[in-house]
Parts: sequence; C-alpha cells; structure tokens
Amino acid sequence: QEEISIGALYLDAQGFYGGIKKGIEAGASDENLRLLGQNSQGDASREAQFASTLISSGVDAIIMSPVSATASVPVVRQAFEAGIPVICYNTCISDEFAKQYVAALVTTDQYKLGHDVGVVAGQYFVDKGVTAPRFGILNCDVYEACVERKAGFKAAVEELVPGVIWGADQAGFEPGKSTETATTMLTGDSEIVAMFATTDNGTVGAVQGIQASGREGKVVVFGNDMSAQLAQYLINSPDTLIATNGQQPQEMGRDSIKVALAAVRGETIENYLTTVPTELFLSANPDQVKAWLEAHADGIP
Amino acid sequence: MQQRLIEMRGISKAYPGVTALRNVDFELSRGEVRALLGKNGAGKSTLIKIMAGVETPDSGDIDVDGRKGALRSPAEGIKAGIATVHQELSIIPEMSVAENIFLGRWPRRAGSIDWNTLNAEAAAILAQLGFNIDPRVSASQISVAQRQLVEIARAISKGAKVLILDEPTSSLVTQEVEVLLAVIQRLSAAGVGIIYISHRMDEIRRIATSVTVLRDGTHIRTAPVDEVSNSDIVKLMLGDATTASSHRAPAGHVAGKAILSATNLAVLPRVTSASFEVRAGEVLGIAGVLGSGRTELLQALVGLRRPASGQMTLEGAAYAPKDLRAALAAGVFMTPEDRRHEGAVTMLGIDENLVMASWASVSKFGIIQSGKMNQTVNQSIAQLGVKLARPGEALANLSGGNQQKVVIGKALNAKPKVLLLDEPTRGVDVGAKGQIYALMRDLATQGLAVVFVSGELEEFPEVCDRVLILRDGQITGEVTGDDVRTQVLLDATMGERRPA
Amino acid sequence: MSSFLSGRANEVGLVVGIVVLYAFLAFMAPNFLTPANQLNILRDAAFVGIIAWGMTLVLISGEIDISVGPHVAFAGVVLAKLAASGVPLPMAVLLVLVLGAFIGTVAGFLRARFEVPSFIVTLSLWLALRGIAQVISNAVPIVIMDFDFQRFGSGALFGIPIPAIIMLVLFVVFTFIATRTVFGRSVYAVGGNAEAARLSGIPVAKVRTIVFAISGVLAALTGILMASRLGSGNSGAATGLEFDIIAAVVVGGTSLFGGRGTMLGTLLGVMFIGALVNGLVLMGVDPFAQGIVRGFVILAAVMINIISIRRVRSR
Amino acid sequence: MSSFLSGRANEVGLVVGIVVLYAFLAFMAPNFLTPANQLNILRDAAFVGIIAWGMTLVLISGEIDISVGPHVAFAGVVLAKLAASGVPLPMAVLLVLVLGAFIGTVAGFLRARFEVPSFIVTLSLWLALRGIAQVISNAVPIVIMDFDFQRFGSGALFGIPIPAIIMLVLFVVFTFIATRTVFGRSVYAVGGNAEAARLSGIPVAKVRTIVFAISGVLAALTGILMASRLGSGNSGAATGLEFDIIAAVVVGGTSLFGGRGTMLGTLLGVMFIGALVNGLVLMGVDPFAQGIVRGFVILAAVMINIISIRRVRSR
Ligand SMILES: Nc1ncnc2c1ncn2[C@@H]1O[C@H](COP(=O)(O)OP(=O)(O)OP(=O)(O)O)[C@@H](O)[C@H]1O
Ligand SMILES: Nc1ncnc2c1ncn2[C@@H]1O[C@H](COP(=O)(O)OP(=O)(O)OP(=O)(O)O)[C@@H](O)[C@H]1O
Ligand SMILES: [Mg+2]
Ligand SMILES: [Mg+2]
Repeated sequence: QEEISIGALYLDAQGFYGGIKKGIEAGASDENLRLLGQNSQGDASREAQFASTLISSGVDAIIMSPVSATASVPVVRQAFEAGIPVICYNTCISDEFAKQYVAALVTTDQYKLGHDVGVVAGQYFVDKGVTAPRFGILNCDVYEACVERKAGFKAAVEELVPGVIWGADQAGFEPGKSTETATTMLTGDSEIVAMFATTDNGTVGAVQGIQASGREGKVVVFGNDMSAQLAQYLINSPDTLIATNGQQPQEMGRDSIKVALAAVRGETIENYLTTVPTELFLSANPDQVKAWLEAHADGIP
Repeated sequence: MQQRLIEMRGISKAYPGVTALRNVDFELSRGEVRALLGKNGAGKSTLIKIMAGVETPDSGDIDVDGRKGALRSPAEGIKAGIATVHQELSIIPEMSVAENIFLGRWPRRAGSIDWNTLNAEAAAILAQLGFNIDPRVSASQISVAQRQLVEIARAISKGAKVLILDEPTSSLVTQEVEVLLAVIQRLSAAGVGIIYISHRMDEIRRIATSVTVLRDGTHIRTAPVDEVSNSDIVKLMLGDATTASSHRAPAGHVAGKAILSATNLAVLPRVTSASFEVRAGEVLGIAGVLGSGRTELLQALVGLRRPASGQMTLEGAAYAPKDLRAALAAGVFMTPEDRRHEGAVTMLGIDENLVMASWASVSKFGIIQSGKMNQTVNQSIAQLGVKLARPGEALANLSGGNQQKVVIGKALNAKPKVLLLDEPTRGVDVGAKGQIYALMRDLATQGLAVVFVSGELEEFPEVCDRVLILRDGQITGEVTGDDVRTQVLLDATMGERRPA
Repeated sequence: MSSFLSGRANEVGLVVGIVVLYAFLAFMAPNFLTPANQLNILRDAAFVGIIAWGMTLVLISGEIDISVGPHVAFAGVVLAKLAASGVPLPMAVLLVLVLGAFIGTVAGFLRARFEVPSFIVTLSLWLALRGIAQVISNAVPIVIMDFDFQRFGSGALFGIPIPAIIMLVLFVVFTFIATRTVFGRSVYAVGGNAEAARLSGIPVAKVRTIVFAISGVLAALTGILMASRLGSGNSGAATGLEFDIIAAVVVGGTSLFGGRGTMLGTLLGVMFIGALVNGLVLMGVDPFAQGIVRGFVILAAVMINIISIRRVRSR
Repeated sequence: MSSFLSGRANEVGLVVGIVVLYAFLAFMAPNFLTPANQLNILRDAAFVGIIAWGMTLVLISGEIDISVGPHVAFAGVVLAKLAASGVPLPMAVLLVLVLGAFIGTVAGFLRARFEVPSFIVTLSLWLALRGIAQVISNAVPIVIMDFDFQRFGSGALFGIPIPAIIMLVLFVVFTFIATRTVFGRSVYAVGGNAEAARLSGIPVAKVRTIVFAISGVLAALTGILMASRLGSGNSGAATGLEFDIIAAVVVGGTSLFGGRGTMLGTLLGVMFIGALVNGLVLMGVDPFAQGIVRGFVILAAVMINIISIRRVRSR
C-alpha cells in the first residue's frame, strides 16, 4: 500500500502556528503519514508557490491556513481541479468559493474569540462603574482574522458599555515592536485605562508596555491567544492581564489531519465545519491557568 | 659581507598568463643607490614587491639583512626594515596627512592614540623634507603630487635600512624632484640602501651608484653606473627593439591655421587669464610647474570645467561646450592624466575600450554592428602597434605603455580635430614613449591639432613644434622651433628668465 | 575549447552544481523529476527570474535595488485598484508598467543626480511602496474579477506556464541587451569604472537612471503576473523577494561591486535556487529549517564560485 | 570656530534636523515632550543604538551586516532555551555573548579570508539564524522565569531606563575606540583604502574579522535585553531591525562605501529616527502610512546630509 502524503501550509511562524504544527505532526505520525510542511510567512505569493509545488508533486491532500480569503482562492481552486482535497484550518477562503473548492473547514470562530473576551471587558467596567473607559488597541489588521477579532471585541464592549471610547489603534503583533508601540501609546495618552490586543505577542507587548511606562494598576489588558508567557502574567500580574481568550491550536492540528485522512480515503465528511472550541482564561481563576501550564509543559500552546 | 642588506637568488614569479620574473638574482649593499630599470612590464614592481613582502615568490631564496626566508606580508617587510613607496598611490583620502604619514604606526600614550604627538611629529618630518603641506588637513584636499610627497614622507619616516622608491617622481615636477634627490643622497650617505625605479634617465645619472636592468622578467645586467652609457641602458632595456631618434617636425614644416583659440580664459582657482591658440597640424606643448593648472585648462577646453570668464572659439565660431559630450561632438577630446582611475575600464576588453568614446560609429539604433567594430578595432591596433593576445582580452592584462596606447586609440576613434593629451607618457617606458611621440607626430601630419602636457620638461624637445608656458595663471610665453630646449623651458616655467 | 571553458568557469561551475543538485533531488525527493513538477519549478522561477534580468544590470552597473519586493506588491495593488475602479484591464496593465518605469526612473535619478547611495534610495522605496500598497488596499486583497486575466499568471501555452515563457523571452532580450547593444556595454563600463566611462563620453547618469527604470518596469510586470496568479492585488505579497533575487543573481556569478556578470549566469542561478527551494518542499524538510539550508547553500554556492573562478584564473 | 563647524557639517546639520523635528512633534503630537515619553524614546533607541555603534564600524570598514535582526532573535531564543534547561542566567548570558562573538567572527573570517562579499555572508546568516531560532523554539516564545532579569530590559536606574544607560556607556566606549585606538583608526584605514592599509602593515583581515565579531556581540547583547524586556526568547523578534539600524547609521552621516563616519553622527541619527517613530505613533498616523513617512524622511535626511556636506566642502 502506498504511503499517503499530506501537504501542510502554516500561515506564519507566530507561536500559534507552532502549536498547529505540533498538532499536525503528532497527528501525522500517529497515522504514519508522509508530511510536507511549509511556512507561507503571511505572504499569499509564497503560499501560491508552495501550494503549487505540493500540487505538482501529487500530495493526497492539503491542509492549509490560507493567507487571504481572496488571494488564496486561485491556488485552492488549482488544487481542487487537480483532484486534491483541501482542508482549511483556522482561516479559509471566502465562503462562496470555500463551498465550491474546500473539502472541510476546521476553525475557531474568530469573531467569537474577540467577542467572548469583549464581554469580560465590558462586564469589568460595568462592575467598576466606569461608563466611558478609554481603550488602546494593538491590532494585527494585516490579517483578516484579526479584523474579525477586533470587530467581535468592539461589538461586545459597545453593547455593555455604550460610552466606551476607542483611542489609539496601532499595529502591534510582532514581538518587541508591539512592546515599543504599547509603551509609546501609554506614555502618550494618559487617559487610556485598558488595552486590547488581538494576538499573543500583542498581549505580551501590552503588559510589558504597562510595566515600562509605570502604569501598573491603572491600566488593564484583555488579550487574545494563550501562551506560557500569558499564563505567567495571569498568575503573577492578575491586576494587569485580566483575561485572554485562547484557541487550541494542537487540537486544531490533529482535527485537521483526521479530516484530511477521511477526505483522502473517500469517506464522506459529515460536517463541513469543525469548530474547535475556544478557552477563556481569567486571572480570577488561576487554577485553570495552572492546569493549562501543566498540560503544555513544553510551552507550545 | 655584512654590508649586504638584501640578497635574492633565483627568484621566479608567475601571474595568470604571464611570467613576471624568471630566475632573477639581486643584491643590495649598505649606502648603495641602485637604479632598477626596464620597460613597462619588465618586472620591476614585482621584484620590489617580493622584497617588501607584498607578494610571495613562486621559488627562490631571499635574505634580508641576515634574516633568511621570504617575507610573508607587508607587515613583516616593514619589521625587517624595508620601507617602500609603491607605484600605485596608497593614501587614505579620508584621513589627515599626519595620520597617513604614520599609517598603522600612530604614536600612542597609555594605549590611546596621542593626536598632539602625531601632528607634531608629522609636521617635523614634513618640515625636515621641505614639503610645504599642512599635516592636519584631510588627504582628500591635497593634490595628486602632494599625495605622492606624503607617501615619500611616510616611507622616509620609518627610518628603514632599505628604502624602495617605485617611480616616485612620475607625478612630480622639477622642484620636488630636486628635494627628493637630495634626500636620497643624504640617506645613502647615512648607509641606507636605496632602490630607485624611474623611467627618467637624467635622475638616474644624478643619484644612482649602480644599475640593474630587467627585460621580460629576466635579469639582464647589473653594473656600476659609470660603466654603462645611456644608450647602453636603452639597448639593454629594449633588446632588439630600437627607438627612433627625434619626432620633431621636419624643417620647413608650416602649421595650419588656428583651429581652437582662447582669450582671457579663467579656470579658477589656478588659471586666471589664459590666451592662446592651437593650430591644425602642430604638436603644441603646455609646460608649467606642479599645480600651475595645466590639467584644469585642458578640462575647460573639453567642457569638464566651466570657465569663470573668457571666450573660446573653435574654427572661428564661438565655442562653449556645456559638457564633455558637447566638446566631443564639436571635435575636441582629451585623454586624462590618471590612466588607471580615469582613462580606461581595465576589466573590459581591449576592443571595447577602443570604441568606448565612439559607439555611434560602430552601431545602428544602439545595436552594435560587430563587423564594423572589428574593423575599427583592428585598424586601431595596427595603427597604435598594441601588443596583445586577442582583441577581446581584458585591458588589465596589458602593460602600462600598451594601456596608454589604447587610451589614445579610444580618443582617436572619436575622430577629434583637436586632441588633448594630459601626461600621456607618465609611467611609460622609453620604448613606448618613443612610439607615443611618433604617433603624435603622425597625427599632426594628418592635420590634427595635438596638445601635449607633460611634467617632464625633457619630453617637449622630442616632439613639440611650439610650447606654451603656463605660469601664475596666465600664458606667459611661447617657445618655438629650435628654442624648444629643456633649459629654456625650465627657466621659463620657473620664472628666472622670460623668453621673448 | 579549454579557453572557452576557462572564460566561462562560472557558468560551467553552475551547470555542474545544477546537475549535482538534480541528481541528489531526483534520488531524495519523490516526484521531483516529473514533468509537472519541472514545469512548476519553471513557473516559480519566473517570479524571481524576470526581475533578476534587470537586477543583473543593476548590479553590473555597481548599484543595488532592494525595493523590488514591495514594488511587486505595490504594482499588483495598483492594478487591482484601477481595475476595480473601472479602468479596462489592458489599460490598467499599461498604466502600471509606466508607473513602474517612472518609479524606477525617480530612484535612478536620485542616485545619479544627487549621489544618494542606491541602497538608501531603494530602502526608502522599500518602506514607502509597501506602505502605499497597504494604505490603498487597507491591507485587504483587492480582487480582480477577470478570469481571462488570471490565465496570465497560472495558465500555460503549449504546456509551458505563461510566466515561464515571458521569463525566457525576456532572457533572450536581455542577453541581447547586455552583450550586443551600446546601452548594455555602457552598463558594464559604468560599473567597471564610472569615471573612465564619464571621460569617454558615456552618459553615466542616463545609464544609471535607465538601469533603475528597467528594474522598475520588470518589478511592475512581475507584480501584474503575481496579481494575475493570485486573482487579486495583495499588499503583503512578495515579502523578501528582493533577497531571493539578489541571491540568485550573485550565485550566478554577478559581482556585487559592479562591472562583471552575465545573463546566462543569472539564469543558472535562478534555476539552481528554484530547484533547491522546490526540492526542500518535496523532501519534507521542516519548514523552519528550510531557511537554514537555503542560507548555507547560497553561501556555499557563492564561495565555490569565487574559489573556482580564482583557480581557473591562476592556471 | 567656523572651521570647527565646517568639519562637523554633518553633525551640525543633524542637530538642526532634530531640533526641527522636536519642534514639529512638540506641536503636533500630544505628550511628546513629557519626560516619561522622552525616556521611552531613549529606551527604544537603545535597541537600535547598541548595535548601531558596531554597525558604524562595519560600514566605515567598507562592509555591511544585514544579519543583526535575526541575530537578536536568535540570541534571545538561545538564552531562553539555556535558562529553561537549567543553566544559571548569568552563565547563559555569558554564553550567548560568546556565541554572538563567535558567529560574527565566522562571518568576518569568510569575508576576510575567502573574499565572499559581506552582503552575501550576512544574507546567509540572515536566513540561517532566524531558521535556527525557529527550530530551537518551534516558533513559540520560550518564557524566562526570572523577574529580576526582566528588570534589565524594562527597569530603570535613577529614572533612566537600563538599556539606555547601557547604550550611552557603550557610546562613550565606542567613541574612544573609533577615535583613539589603533584598531579604530585601522578600521577607517581599511575602509578608506584597503590596499594602502595592507601595504602599511595593517592586518586587514584581522580588522575585518574583529569588526564583524563586535557586531555579533552587540547583536547578542541586544537580543539579551530584548529577551529581558519581553520576558521570553522569541524567534519572530526584531524583524527588519537591520534596516532600521543601517538607516540610522547612514542618516548619521556614515558612508556606505567605507572610510567615513562618526559615532556622534550615529547617535544623532538614532535619536532622529527614534523621535520620528515615536512621534508618528503619538500622532496616531495610520500605521500603514508610517512606512511611507519613514521612507521619505530617511531619504530626505540622507539627501540633505549629502548636499550640505558637499556645500560646505566646496566653500
Ligand atoms: N597582480 C597582477 N596580476 C597579473 N599580472 C600582473 C600583476 N602584477 C603584474 N603583472 C604582470 O607582470 C608583469 C610585470 O609587471 P610589473 O608591474 O612588475 O612591471 P614593471 O616593470 O613594474 O612595469 P611598469 O614600468 O609599467 O611599472 C607584467 O606583464 C604585468 O602585467
Ligand atoms: N583637492 C582636490 N580635489 C579635487 N581635485 C583635485 C584636488 N587636487 C587636485 N585635483 C585635481 O587633480 C588633478 C591633478 O592635480 P595636480 O595638483 O597634481 O596638478 P598637476 O596635474 O600636477 O598640475 P596641473 O594642474 O598644472 O595640471 C587636477 O585635475 C587637479 O585639479
Ligand atoms: Mg611598475
Ligand atoms: Mg595635471
């Protein structure tokens, strides 16, 4: 029996995809699959190049996190036309095309990822009786998923605290840079009382920025994603990092492999959509955080 | 025997494609001034580079002041007591004169460079040598000739046992040469061994105690200087090749009418008001001391500098080229004095260098017509007598003299009416010099106006019909016919005696 | 014959390198030698190769252009934006090409006229062009609704991918330019010794400007092909492409110091790196480790090249 | 006095530029002039400045080092990995610094001994170091569990951020090296005319190697500070940092062609770009547009610098 080979495309090399990669690799080795991995580096043109290499080399299925809902359509279609099932995870091409060309989608609800933590943030200020909190945002708007997270967060907060003021909104998703941007934001705008960051690096940057600008205790952070470092903050700086909403990338990786294998074997895929649940972590609940740390001793989310 | 400073036996060195030295023996004693002679490419520079540790020989034994074995780096050479002024300028333009003099040997105090001592000592050395240069000024601000003086100061300041000078005077004129020759005599009296490379025979006669002649990488003869006459030396250098004697116009030759003229031309800062004319069919010399502004004057004639005031006419019409290309189109062209940096693209082929200024004539709609190009190139090579393996080979492979011929050939292919040659014979050997003079005369006979600038006054009598004296920013005089003699020109440029 | 070979030590070395690489990959990477995969390598190579022809001229002239990656993204976004605002596609393509030439011309002019080092001029463009593309598109891909147009980047003619055909045609054109035109030879002269070129009446400033203009047009063309392949203009496209291209050109034997280089060498360099990148994917090398392998292979290729040229010369 | 000024046309021009920029930002950007923000600029500047001292030497010697960004990420990851595997932090810091020097030495050696252009050597490192960092860390940040250590990057001494203090101390050290040591002057000599330096017995290869070793140590040091500031070693850190640094050094008047440059100029260049980046954020400029502004400002700064130096010289 011939070895089954699966192509996997990671969107970039942020921590989240480290988790995905681990999940996919674990899933592949469980099933004795040959895995050809690639990092698109957030660039649709690289993705197209790698995907067509995978297609021309005749892999049996491709698992990918498309860089773009639109720009990734042509390669997905190319794979479809070559008879290779494509499984989206985390991100996908736009619905209308996904229905045509994509075999299955394994994802987290990005809007919900922002929305859930937005509810926590709104409630936090309702409880404090603050009617017009001023927020600074560290976004990653170059990625479409991030735009959704931000939208979800804003909608949730606005519903609970209609007087909310959205202050500075800057790109902050690269380690180092996000800290610089957060620090500058906080020293420049003393009215900010809360930060929202759409990624793990952004969340780290927000916390570090608060420390660097000496605003501990005056500014709180709501984040997205989960990492060992964020877990540390939740435990050690519970008054700064209030909550973060994590995805479960390893789950997602394993699920993707499962779905891909089903597609290769020609089994009918019952659910086009597999939603991997998110996990909300609160500094008010350190036990949950510690449990997460134990389960992820190697630091990979 | 303990008088021997350097002893070299059976030295051979090959570069890709050429054997630069073949089994050469050489020795030098204390207090000796050895003239090292040979035409371009004979291997002189290679020999002294091996001595100084810059190059390693392929085979042979070296013994420097009792220390056996070849030197492996310039640093070792310096440590062994050898100071060298190399043929190529080795100045760091961004550093001060003082730093350049003490390059790599900056005086230190407590581990940190002592700038006061550095400047003071540099000033002392310059003063002692009689060079009028400010040690604090950046080396990029001083002229080529002054840079040469700085290099000489650098070598002498090392207090070495052996001083090697590779064509130190090629960019100097008379006054500085005098200073240098005096210094050499003083050092040799103090026991320093000196190796002196030059193509200027009169200098050699004045200071050398012995001569060594190389030809095509082999040692031809070493003898006390009194035992060989100038013509012997030339014969030894050239072998079978002979030099034509004079390239002056035959008696009765009449130059054509004025083709290019200038009135009260000012090319600041050096030239303030120059008036002269250049005639078709003549070889016109321009003589002047170092920095008198000869180069600047030529540059103004080809549009490389804008005159501050004054008029020029070309064939009767007003002439004010806005750049080199305009001058070229009008029929005026020049070859620059610094061949290596300005004259040629040495990594390209000989053929391309020959047509570089006249692409239009060998191309159509910007596309090269290889037939035409080959024809032009072959003609040039024949006319100039360039020695080469094939036209496509890199110009860098040719000797200095042959490279200079190609540079002149490039200018000729642009079909100028007026050809300006700035120091075309600098660093060129006797044989090639003769060929270049012959070429100039030939061109003049064909009706071109040839303007010849040289720092070596001895050259003018060889070929010039008329020589202009550039002094104090003006054309102060003109020497013609049989008056074109070295002594007359020397007096005129220095200002002791003005010609009528 | 031996002089022919020694004059082309660089190209011969590269051909040997490519043969060795192919033999290795044929053995190690499943499906590497299939026609489908070879055509795929060719298509990918086009996105490096087309600009590489221009970059070869840029480097030969003694300059560098690091703005090409962002320029590709910029051109794609502008094209898509024009198309989205109703400009007919052929017209939009033309406009983008002209704009590319214009941007290159400005860069070349700043270099030639004000003597700003080209690294700095193009670094500024590198920052600015990506920024403009992001502002125009809000960093969201702008879709180009034209399926005929998409065939440009992903279609094939007689089985050969169209970008590859364009690349090969341009290769012939640029080989001709570099070896048989006055402009091409002037590029070598300017890179070999700019002062001597100037004193020979070669319009140095013009040559420099044109070289950058060419690089700009080719970046715009690649941007158009990229937009066609992706079906959209993408401000995040072609990140790091400038380094891929420079690496390929230098691996191909062109000197970073000007004056030396050939189109054939660049073609071989492009194919070498293209095959390598493809092979690494097929071999299933850990994606994070691929950067390591590429770094070492580029270094080794350039080193072997330098050493072998020196060897042959010294014979 | 006037000769003092003309000898420092570059620095004087930069001071004027900084004053103008400060006046503009004080007016346009809220809270720009507050001490807290100024200290913040200083802290951020350190992450550019520390390496910039070494880069100044690299450029003066006529070379370039584009590997510093990935090297910073690499150093942080290695540090965190060592700490995570139980190596005491001070020991780990020392090891990372030694490793940084070693990597720089290897790069310098390849340049000096095999004449591989430094752009290529460091481009290879640029690819490889980021790849190694990703492989070591699986691209996941490795947390450093030591809150004392984190004070290094984010703490302050007498109110001044510690990275800024390190930067300023190193500024003094490097000014001394560049102007008062044989090594420093040799760097200028090698960059000004390498052949002349060799003929004067200056150990050119050694100078080149040391210059890269210094750059490596400083990149490692910055990586350590970055890891301290982030509380983790991060393979994605410091992307594009190499260009920020080169831009700052060149804006500071150092020549890309070697031989010319001063530490003071670099300090001013670092402060200029630091204030600009900070001001853009405070002014709330669209982040996508910030690249555009930076591109134009860098170009303008370098152009003004070149033109003003030429003016003063020709007087
Ligand atoms: N680095 C080199 N590479 C290749 N060939 C060289 C090199 N240096 C010298 N040669 C060749 O070696 C031969 C001897 O050159 P050398 O410079 O010693 O001559 P020279 O007697 O000093 O001539 P000149 O009077 O022109 O200075 C020439 O044919 C020259 O072209
Ligand atoms: N500081 C300088 N900056 C730029 N060019 C210079 C400088 N000093 C000299 N030059 C140019 O270098 C060339 C050679 O200068 P140098 O003083 O050696 O003149 P020369 O050729 O010996 O004498 P002449 O000016 O009479 O030709 C000239 O073109 C001169 O203008
Ligand atoms: Mg010589
Ligand atoms: Mg002159």
